[in-house]
Amino acid sequence: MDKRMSIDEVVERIPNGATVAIGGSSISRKPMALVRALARSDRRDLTVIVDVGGPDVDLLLGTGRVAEVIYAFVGFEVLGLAPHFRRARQSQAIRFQEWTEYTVMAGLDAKIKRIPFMPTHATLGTDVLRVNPSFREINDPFGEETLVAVPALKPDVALIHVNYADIQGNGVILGDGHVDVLCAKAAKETFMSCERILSSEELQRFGRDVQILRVYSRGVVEIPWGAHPTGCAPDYRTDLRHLQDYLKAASSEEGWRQYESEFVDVDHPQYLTNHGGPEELVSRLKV
Amino acid sequence: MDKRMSIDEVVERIPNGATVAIGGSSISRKPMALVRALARSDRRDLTVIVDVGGPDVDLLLGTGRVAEVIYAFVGFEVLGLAPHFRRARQSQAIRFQEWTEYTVMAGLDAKIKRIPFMPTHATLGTDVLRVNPSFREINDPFGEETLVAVPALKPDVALIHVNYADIQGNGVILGDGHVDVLCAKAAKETFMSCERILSSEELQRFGRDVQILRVYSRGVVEIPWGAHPTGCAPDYRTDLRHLQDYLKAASSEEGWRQYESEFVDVDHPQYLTNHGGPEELVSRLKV
Amino acid sequence: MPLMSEFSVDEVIITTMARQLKGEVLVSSVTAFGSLAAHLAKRLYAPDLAVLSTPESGMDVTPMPTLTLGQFLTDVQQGIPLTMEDIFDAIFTDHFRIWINPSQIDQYGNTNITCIGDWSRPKVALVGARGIPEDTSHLSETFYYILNHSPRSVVQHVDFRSGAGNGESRQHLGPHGAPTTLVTDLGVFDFRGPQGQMTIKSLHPGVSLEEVQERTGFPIGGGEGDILSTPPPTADDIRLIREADPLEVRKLELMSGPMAAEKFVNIYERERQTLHATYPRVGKLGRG
Amino acid sequence: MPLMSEFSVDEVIITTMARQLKGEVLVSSVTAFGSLAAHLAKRLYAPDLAVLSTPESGMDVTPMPTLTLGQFLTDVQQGIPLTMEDIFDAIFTDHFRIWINPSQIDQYGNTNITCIGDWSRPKVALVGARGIPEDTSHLSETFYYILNHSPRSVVQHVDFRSGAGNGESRQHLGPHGAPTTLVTDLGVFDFRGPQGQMTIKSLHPGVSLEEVQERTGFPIGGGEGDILSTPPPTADDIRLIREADPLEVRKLELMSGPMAAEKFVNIYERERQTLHATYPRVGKLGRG
Repeated sequence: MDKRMSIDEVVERIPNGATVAIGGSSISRKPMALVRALARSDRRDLTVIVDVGGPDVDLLLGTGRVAEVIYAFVGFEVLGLAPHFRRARQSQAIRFQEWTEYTVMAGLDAKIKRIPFMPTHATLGTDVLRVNPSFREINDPFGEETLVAVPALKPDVALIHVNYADIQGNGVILGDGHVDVLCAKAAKETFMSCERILSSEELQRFGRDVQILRVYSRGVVEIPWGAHPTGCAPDYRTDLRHLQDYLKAASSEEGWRQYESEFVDVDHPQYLTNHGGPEELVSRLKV
Repeated sequence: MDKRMSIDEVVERIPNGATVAIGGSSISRKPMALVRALARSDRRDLTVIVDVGGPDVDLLLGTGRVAEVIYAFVGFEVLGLAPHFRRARQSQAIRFQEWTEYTVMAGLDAKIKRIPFMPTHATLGTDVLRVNPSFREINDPFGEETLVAVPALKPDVALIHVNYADIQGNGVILGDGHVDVLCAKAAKETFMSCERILSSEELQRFGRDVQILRVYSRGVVEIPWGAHPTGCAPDYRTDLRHLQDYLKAASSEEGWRQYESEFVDVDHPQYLTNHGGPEELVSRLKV
Repeated sequence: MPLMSEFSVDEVIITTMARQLKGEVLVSSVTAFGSLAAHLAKRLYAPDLAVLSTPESGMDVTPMPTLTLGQFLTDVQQGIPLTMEDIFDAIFTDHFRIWINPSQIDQYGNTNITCIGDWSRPKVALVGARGIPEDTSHLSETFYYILNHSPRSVVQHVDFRSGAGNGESRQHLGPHGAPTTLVTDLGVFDFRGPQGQMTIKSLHPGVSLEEVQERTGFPIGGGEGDILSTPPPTADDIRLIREADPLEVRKLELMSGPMAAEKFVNIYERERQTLHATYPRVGKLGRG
Repeated sequence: MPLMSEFSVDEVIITTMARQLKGEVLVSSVTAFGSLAAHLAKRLYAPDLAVLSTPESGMDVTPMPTLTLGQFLTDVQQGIPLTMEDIFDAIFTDHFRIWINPSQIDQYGNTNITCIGDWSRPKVALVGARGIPEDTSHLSETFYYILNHSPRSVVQHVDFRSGAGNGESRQHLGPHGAPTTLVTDLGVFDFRGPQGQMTIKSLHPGVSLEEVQERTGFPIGGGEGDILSTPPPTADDIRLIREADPLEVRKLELMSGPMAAEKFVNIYERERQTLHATYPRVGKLGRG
């Protein structure tokens, strides 16, 4: 089955109010081209699930697409805090659920295994358990232990970006896998952008680096630089310059409007052109 | 750390009454050289945990080493039933716990994640739930569902056989991984035999085929043909001829005594010699 | 067994099995019949199937029914390697299909591969429930085949429920995992009885209702009115099955006793040569 | 900050961190300080450590403190790739160590990276608890470092417990995950108080007890009698740190404001060239 589609076709499959899980980790391998398309769409009231969020969550908050965020972390790593996330948290503009890295994984895994919850000791003794409205304390049926029941997370859609894919929807991830496989398996529909589409034969040569299995993919979009400004190892490193500009832009209303018009409200080819084109990106970001 | 040891040193680390998890699957990649050494030792009252057992379980039963078997399956695949297992089950000579493929995995995973149980729907509506003394029915804390709580399985020792390893205890598995990684992570001490020891540099080139991480390995033994008579893809296929002879031998007391003296109560070099030597095995079993 | 001039009963069964498979799901090929059904389905009926070479090893390779479950072919052809976790995640998310060959199946579709007689003191200890409990609590389609339809294999009550059928077994289970289809050497059966009991869907060419009833351990429904005849294999079906299984590994599943042993040895000797000829060993060590 | 003629405070801190690491465990190197401590420990103090290039990516490669968390180095040097599941399994089985750099730590060793002020209406929203709850419920040793010891970072009560310390936080937890060591720019602290409160273990060369008390948000114990002096870095320690971090990425963690921004840009420009020179890109596509 040929699952290739366009960026816009992916956005069309995401309704208002959808729960969207996003792969990658902070400033690494985020499906930013898909996220930008969603950010400039008129979708609203999305619930976003991330394990480790970054510019993805921040951008969707910045353009007002989000009603709730479920997260273990949202930040820009070495660059500091996520400006729209920080503002939204402080102004209580939307809902936030404080999870943790493993509990997000456990929640997705519970959905995959069709069980209502996964037990863990994680979050006991912390305030995450106090402020998270979804967790429950339970007792071990075999003994005396107190455990936390982490409920299943049920994304409607997963968005991930991979190095290579075939048209059938198998995907190769060469660097950190992050929680992409869990997102892909847990979501009702998974859409995957990739740096390059390869033949299925070429793809099979990657062996266990073929981490996304086609039975879980609904659509594949070939988008070179599709993770930019986050990194996509080993193809390109994180564009910390661009992210610095992002942070500066997000600090004023005018700056943000300017950023949006230049880097959000444009299609992907124009986005690359506004960075001086792929050649310029190669010279700065390929190692 | 150089973790190389001899077969006998591995057996020395397994006390009477130990719980031993064995990797591989039925007639594939069983750590048979280690199992044979255990079978000819004077160890007793072992509890054996297997997901899919075969000649490993059968041999340890045949030489009287075992007090209890926890298993999802014990058999010789295309060749039929496991003779000593069958006899022991029918004569109620020792204890047996009926588990299933996923619940064994879940029990090991619970141990790894230091939780007392994993919830699942598997075994509901079956007699496994009725006869398994370890499982409990529980209620979903979030809803009305009935679930099965699978308790943690806690092996003292894991025995696995891999294609290649380094002296630090990293292991490469090229074919099916079966439940070897779960066994290695769950056990207090994991001992690994391998077809060949490679340098750590060579080993790293296998990427994600390096499935056993050295932090989980206690000892490494280089034993070419260490899985024989089970197969070790892609190095050699299952020796169905030998297994047919095994089945025939196990059908009479005299046959079994003969088999033991020729193939169990001998060290590994003699074992290979009694098969006509490695060259003979190559000609029959390498593809 | 009915006589068929142009095709044999194994070919009718495999073709029927193949025609049940559909969609984009992983298909296990752990038995010769299951393997050939998956292969045939992929070629003719359901091109999106992701066929596994063995239950947990390689996806999207052409499986061959070998005595050692195709483990070599997997490696040599590569395919996409899966883990056991991948397999069970595919079961839990209903992206998996398997043709299960139970020792007993009963009127509710409960199945047994564990023991004959009482579990705690079995007359015959078989192999254990393996992964059947997982299949019968999670898959939206569960498929069974039995090659020797008899009152000992198609029974009123299984001695042990390794797999959950309809009726009482569904008490704590939803519809997921309920039995879908049974194919035997006599016909095709589904589970449309009032409490999900087994009913006749079609009979293979030349099989009579009386014969089915005689060889079934309980009064079977669905025999009222006109009974459909199982659509026979086409020339393409037959050709593909024979090409894919030149050593006739599938025939072993139909045999027992000395005949089986002889054929087994014969296949085992020829298998290695065939593998050598078809897939010359690639000398490789690690990546790049 | 005390003046030191032969080494700087970051080198004291990193050396002290390195000397805490032992055994055969995975060591995260997610920050420059953590990365350099892991590297130094592996070279001089604990050769069996399995150092990760980033938290979940490559095992047994030499990590370098890069701005983008070393993701390229991982790939180019390969190492043994791990999954997030591997990382958390290592945490749960206590085969993992990490130096955590919290925004706040309190007298019981509770730590905060989530928010300043009340969670539901924070004065400053930080980043979320990330994986700290997992560490503080499972690891037999949990390590913290803080580079600017002050009453705002070493506090009586954290505003939010991202990580579980001693005292009340241990109610449903065993000893696993309890705080072991805090290293700051002033000294080394452990948790030997009656209810596991923070106590002084040693002070860095030139640091006084008064200074520590002044810059700590609660009365700190362990200052009775002779106070140990933190063993200084050796010439080897210093050399290895400087060799491993020629661009001085570690200095960024000590800075803020315009100086940090300037250094940041400077490092970012030079980093790529350094990577190019050190690890020429290997053109590879897939296996074999």
